[in-house]
This record gives sequence, C-alpha cells and structure tokens, in this order.
Amino acid sequence: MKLININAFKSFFQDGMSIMVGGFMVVGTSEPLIDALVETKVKDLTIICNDAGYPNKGVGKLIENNQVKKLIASHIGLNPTAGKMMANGRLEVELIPQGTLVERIRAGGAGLGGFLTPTGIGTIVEEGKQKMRVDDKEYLLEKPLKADVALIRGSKVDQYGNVIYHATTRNFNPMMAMACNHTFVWPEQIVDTLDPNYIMTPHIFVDYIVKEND
Amino acid sequence: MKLININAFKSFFQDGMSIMVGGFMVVGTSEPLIDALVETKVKDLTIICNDAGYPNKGVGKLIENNQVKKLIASHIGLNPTAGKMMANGRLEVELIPQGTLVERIRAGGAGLGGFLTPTGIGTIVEEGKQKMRVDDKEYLLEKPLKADVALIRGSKVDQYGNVIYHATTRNFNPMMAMACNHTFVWPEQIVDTLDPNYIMTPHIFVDYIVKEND
Amino acid sequence: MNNIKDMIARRVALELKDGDVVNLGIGLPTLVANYVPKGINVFFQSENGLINLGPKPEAGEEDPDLTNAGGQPVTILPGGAFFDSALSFSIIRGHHVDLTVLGSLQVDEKGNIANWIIPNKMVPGMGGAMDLLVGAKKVIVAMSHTNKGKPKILKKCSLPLTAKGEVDMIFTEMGVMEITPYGIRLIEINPQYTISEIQEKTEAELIIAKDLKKMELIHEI
Amino acid sequence: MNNIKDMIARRVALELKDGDVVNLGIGLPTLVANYVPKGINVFFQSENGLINLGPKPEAGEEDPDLTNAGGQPVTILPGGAFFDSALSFSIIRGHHVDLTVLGSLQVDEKGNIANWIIPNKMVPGMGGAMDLLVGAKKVIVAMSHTNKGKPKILKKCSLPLTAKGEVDMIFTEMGVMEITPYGIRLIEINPQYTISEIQEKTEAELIIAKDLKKMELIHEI
Repeated sequence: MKLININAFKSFFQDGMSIMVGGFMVVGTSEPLIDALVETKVKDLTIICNDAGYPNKGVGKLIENNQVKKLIASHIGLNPTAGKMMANGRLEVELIPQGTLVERIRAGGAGLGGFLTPTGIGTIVEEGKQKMRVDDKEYLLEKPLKADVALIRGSKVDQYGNVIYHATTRNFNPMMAMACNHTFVWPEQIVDTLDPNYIMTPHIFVDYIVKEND
Repeated sequence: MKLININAFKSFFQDGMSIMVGGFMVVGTSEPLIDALVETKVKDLTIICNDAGYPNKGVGKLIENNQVKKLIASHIGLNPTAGKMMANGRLEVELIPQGTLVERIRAGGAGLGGFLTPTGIGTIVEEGKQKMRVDDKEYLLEKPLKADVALIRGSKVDQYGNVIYHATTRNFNPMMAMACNHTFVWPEQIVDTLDPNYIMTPHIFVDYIVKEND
Repeated sequence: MNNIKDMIARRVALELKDGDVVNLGIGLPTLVANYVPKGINVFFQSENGLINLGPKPEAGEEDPDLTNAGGQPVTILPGGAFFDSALSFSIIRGHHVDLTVLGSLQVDEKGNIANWIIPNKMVPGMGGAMDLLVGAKKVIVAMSHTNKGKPKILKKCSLPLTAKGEVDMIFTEMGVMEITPYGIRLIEINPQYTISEIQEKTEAELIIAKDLKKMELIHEI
Repeated sequence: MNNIKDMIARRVALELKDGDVVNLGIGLPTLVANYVPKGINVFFQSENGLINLGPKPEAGEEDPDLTNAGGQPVTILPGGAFFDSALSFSIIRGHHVDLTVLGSLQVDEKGNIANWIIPNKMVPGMGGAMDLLVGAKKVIVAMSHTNKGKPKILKKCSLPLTAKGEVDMIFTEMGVMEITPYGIRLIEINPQYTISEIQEKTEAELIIAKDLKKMELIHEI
C-alpha cells in the first residue's frame, strides 16, 4: 500500500535534494507537504517549480526559511523575498521560459534526450545552448530535466494512487510526477476508485500517498 | 457552427493530400469517414496512421482502393494487401517506430523543431538522420510531422467540438487533431456539454464535426 | 472611458476576429476582455491551463482551484476545457493561438521586444511571454507610449530581449502602429495628438501611413 | 503444460517481481500473463493505451473500444487507466516499464536483437518494439531455441536489428541465458537436454554458469 503519514514523509528528505513542486502561483501546490518540508529543516535544496510562489505560500515558505540553494522557475515576480535574496546572492535563480520548463520536465519523464524549440532565440536564454538549424528555421536544443522528488497535489486520488486534478490545479503536476525518482501525492480527497477513462496521472507514477498523522 | 454532413466532408478532399488517421488496429478509427473518403475516389494520398489496418477495415480500405501513394506507419503486419503492394512497388511505405511516430506528430502540433530519442540507434532507422551525443548518450534527431487533414473518432463530442475518447480508442487521435491544418471529428455520440475537467481534445483543435447526410 | 489603459484596451478589442483563440497578458492586456465587440465570439486561453476563460466570479463564488495565469479567481465559460501545462504550451507554441496581447517595457523598429527583465533592478522572469511571442500567429503590444515621458518605442531595445522580431502591432494612447520591413508605420492617430508630438515621444522614426486614420476609440459592446 | 510456448511462458513468469510494470509482446510473451506467481501483483501495460490490462472478456462481454496492442478484446482491472499513445510511449521510453518480454527472430552475444523485418520477405514493421527495447529497464527474449532446427541465438545477427545491445536475458525451451559483457551465459538448463545438445543448437559460444541450475518449470499459480 502506498499510504504513508506526514512523519514518514518527513523522514525521507536529506540536504541537497532536488525537488519538483507542482502548482502555478500556488494553485495546485500541496501546502501540507510544503509545511512538512519546512519542519524537516533540510537545506541546500534545488527547487523546480513554475514560480516562486508568494513569501508565505507555496515554495516561498521554503525560500523564506533559507532551505533553498537554487530555484529553477519561469518567474519570481510575485515573491519579493525571492527577488531580494537573488539580488544579494543568497538564492541562485535559473529562469526558464515556462513552455520550455514544462517541456523539459516532460522530456525528463518521457526518456527524450532533448527537444528543439524556437523559444528564446535571439535572447539571453540562448547562452550556453546549442543552436540548430532545421529546415531553415533556428532552434535551441533544450535538455531534459529530472529530480529526486516530486511533490504533487491531487484533487481526487484513489487507493491505487491514480490521480485526477480539478480545474487549473493540474498545470505542472502530471509532468513532474513522471520526471522524478520518488513521487509523493497529497490527496485533497481519497476515493475508492476512479473512472479509468479520466485518470490524469496513472498510479505507476505515484510512489506514495501522504496523509495527516494519526 | 462546426457541424457538417458527409457530403460537405467529401467535397473537401483533393488528390495528393496528406491525411492523418487516428486509430490503432482500427480501434479509434472512424469507419464512416474512411468510407466517405473511399467514395471520393481522391488518389495519391499520403496516409499517416499507426498501422495499415486490415484489408477491409480502416485505412486498409483506402489502400485496397489504390488511393494511397504513401503510407507512414509503425507496422503493416495485419494487412497482407499492404505488404504485397509494398513488395511490388505500388505502395510506398515508410516504417517508423511507434513511439517516434506519435512523438513526431505531437512535435508537429506543439511547434517543436524536433526531439532526440535513443529509439532506433544502431538500426536502419538511423539512415539519413542526424545523430547527436548529449551528456554522453547517443540520440537520433527526429523531426516533426504535420499533415493537411486529420480524421478523428470521438466517443463523445459536444456542440463546441470538445472530444472525449472511450477506453483504448484515444491512442493517436489527440495528437493528430493538433498536427493538421483541418481536423474532422466523427462523433459516436453528440452531447450538449462535457465536464471541462475531462476533455481530451479541446474544441480549438477541431474544425468540423461530421454527421450523416440528412 | 475612464483612463488611458481602458482606451487602449478598447481599441485593441477591435482587432478581435470571430473564432480567434486569444491569450492576454497580465495588466492592461487583460482589460481587452471587457470590450469584445458585439457579434464576435473569441476564446480566451490562459497558459496555466484553460480555454474559454470567463470573467471574475461573483463575490463568494470564487473557486480557489480555478484561477488565471496571474493567480486571480476566474470562471470558465460553456464549452471550455482544462488541461495541463504541457498541452497549454503546445497550444501556444504550436501556433494555435491566433492573437496575443502583451504589455512591454520596450519595442523597437525591428519588432524586437523587451519586457521581462531590468538587469540589477527588476527580475520577474519571462513566465510564458517568450513562448507566446514566438508561438502566437499575431503579436500585439498594448502599452503606454512612454515611461514617465521617456520613449519606449525605440530604434533598438536596450534591455535584454524577450523575443526577436516577433511584434506585429503596437497600440498606445497616441496611436496604432505596425511593424513593417521598413520600420514602424503609424496607421491610426489619436486626434488629441499631432504627428510631430507622437514622433517626439518615439525614438524610432515613424513612417506615416498615406491613409492615416483617426484612432477608433469607441464601439458598442 | 501442453506445449513449448507455455513452458517458456511459465518460466519467464517466475521473473516477475511484485509491483512490476510489464509489457508483453504479441504471441508467446502474451502467455506469461497466465502464469503470474501467487502473491505477486504486477501491472500489465499495453502500448495502445492502458495500464492494468486484464484477461480476455467472457464471450459476449467484449467492448470493441477496449483491445490490446494486437487488436484483441481485453479487459481492464481495478485501478487501471487509459491514456493516449504519447503518454503510453512516455511510459515506455521514460524507463517506467520494469520488464518487457518479446519474441524474436535472432539474438546475438552482444545483446543485439532482430525481430521486425526479413528483407524482401516479411516486412511487418517494428511497431513499438524498438521503443520497448531501449526504454524498458529489463528486456527478456522469450522464443523457441531454433527456427526449424536453425540457430536463432547467434554470434552476430544477420537480419536488420531492432535494437543494439538491449537484451538482458533469453528464455527458450532449452534453458535460460543471460547476456554478459563476455558473451551469453547459460544459467539454467532444461534437464531434457544436455549442454552439448544446447551448444549444438546455438551459434554463439555459450559460457556455462558455474552454478548451472535446473530450469524451474513449474510453479503454483
């Protein structure tokens, strides 16, 4: 059975881990898993997330708590703390175009060696990347992105670990679930079974379903 | 409104068109659209489909009827006619690994310039393709695939053109709907509305919903 | 109309064509949704994962699971669909978005645009802007003509680019411009300004359209 | 057990580990599903778009929308899910399949495999085999040891390859072999045959394991 409690979840983490966190401006981010990670006090984390959340919400909590060494995201605009820490060198930030970020995560989960995209051509995103001309158009070669752990938020999760996401909470969650060695899902609701036609993350990508301590 | 009848559908086709046909061993292939295409007698078609169907089912009907100049597929094993026509030069067949085929179609719809895959390394699939070494692993550069028309089979289609596929009928359909200039869907069932959470092909990819002649 | 932003948004809305898939950037561009012309049906896409984006919900009706790309509560209209970010950006980069409207810090006469970073000062990140700029069939910049009196329409962007040569049109409170291979052509003018006043606030040299029109500001909704 | 194919399938089934995601090729490999050992729970994936593939439906219960990769009616077990071909091959190529079992025409001592084409004779196509071979964590070939008496386990494949160096183990009616950097090692032997009989039917030179075991053929289900 994949069900573990928050304490077991916390015991899993170590300094220096890379962690993908689902969510888009914290919508679709599992706050209980973030809170538990804050309690672990593990540090030097590499966090991969669409954005920096808000100072007191989502991955912003980990940043405030000085647990993050490097943030890989598409924007940090709504988290002034992240901006300040980046400016004074206390947080390394790698900014990646959003479409490229999600596609790199997908490529990581899908076993691709990379993909060619026109996004970023003629900008500083080009730096350090291979440029390729295919059929007379210029592209950047973008490489796959993987991580140790994915923290996922499921709206409905069945006992097998199948996940359905509600409304705009889906965002990066399904791709991250595929791109990490260990995927933890926080279920907003646990149900017995789900219709196999509508499952968005099949159970084989979910290693643990995390629930409150008893 | 996107609803047209079979006659209007037939008037759309011309010799030499490239057509993607959803389905996997004809499961998820829309037979009524194939039948209509047979009636048009258009020829020199390039058909992109997972397989060659059976001699009298799916794209096999178009092959039997000498309407296909070139077939791009991952296998033709269950259609002996296709094999014979290939052997005697009456049908050009390009065989592509199934995962590469679907990913090339996805890349076509997603605006990627290509992707790197280890599939086919060390085989004749390599021929004519650029080989690249990324982080010490060898990959083939595979290019996107697009077509003029996609023929899709939807299990449930709403009035807006949103599509849900039942069971294993989904297969190539969603990717093909995105990779073509004109996408026609045959609805097994038309419904007023669908739950926005469970839509598999959003309406923006569907140009026409085809129904029986009145 | 109560301010410059609304005025610009109203004019941009006239560019919407029936059936268009449209992505609006945060800020001024969002206002365009308020002025969709009568008889025109467009589909707003939000890159966080939905199509048929609707207006703000009534107070008390907000669903915390349903927001736009700015994290604000929104609604979904009939016929809409939710999807993941990979599909959302397949829509954007696969040229399935007919029109995107974005704000900007700078635009130049080559259609270059800079709107994601002011080095050592403001580093919000590019979010989905770089993808939208290369992927959308048509790119409209909607912004105030100047920044505290300083031109934003330049011969050459000085800030790091968001995309190279992707801008098609610029809409400001002073007029409507299109990017051509020969430079920026002024095609509509707000009659509150003269051509020379506009040129004065524009670093790039403007080509004045032979059939220069009065900026259409008002339309029925 | 009624024939060679069932015998091989039974032995391969002993390789299944609890929780494995497994993809079985068409033909002999499909039979492995009939012999999953007691207490072992595995998830069969079918590349046409499902996980938790179940047995054939009862007569009259077939759903034409629900088949396996061979187009045959199947069922889906509790906890299963359907998905599109892009996700299906993301599962396969992204190393989320623990084990694949495939038939073959030829295998050689470098772990090369040829099973998709006999030039000018049989050109069925590779289907998903090339993807499975490079993507699955473990690749098992399950086949008859010879083709009408002619060896299929070779020094070097003569037919066009399906994949290079991807085979981990070979199961035939004569024994169980593993591919090592030094060649093919016979690790289990069917007591109906002698080592020299097996070597005679094998073009590649076999390394005989020091702890060569009797092939385990029977287990409770």
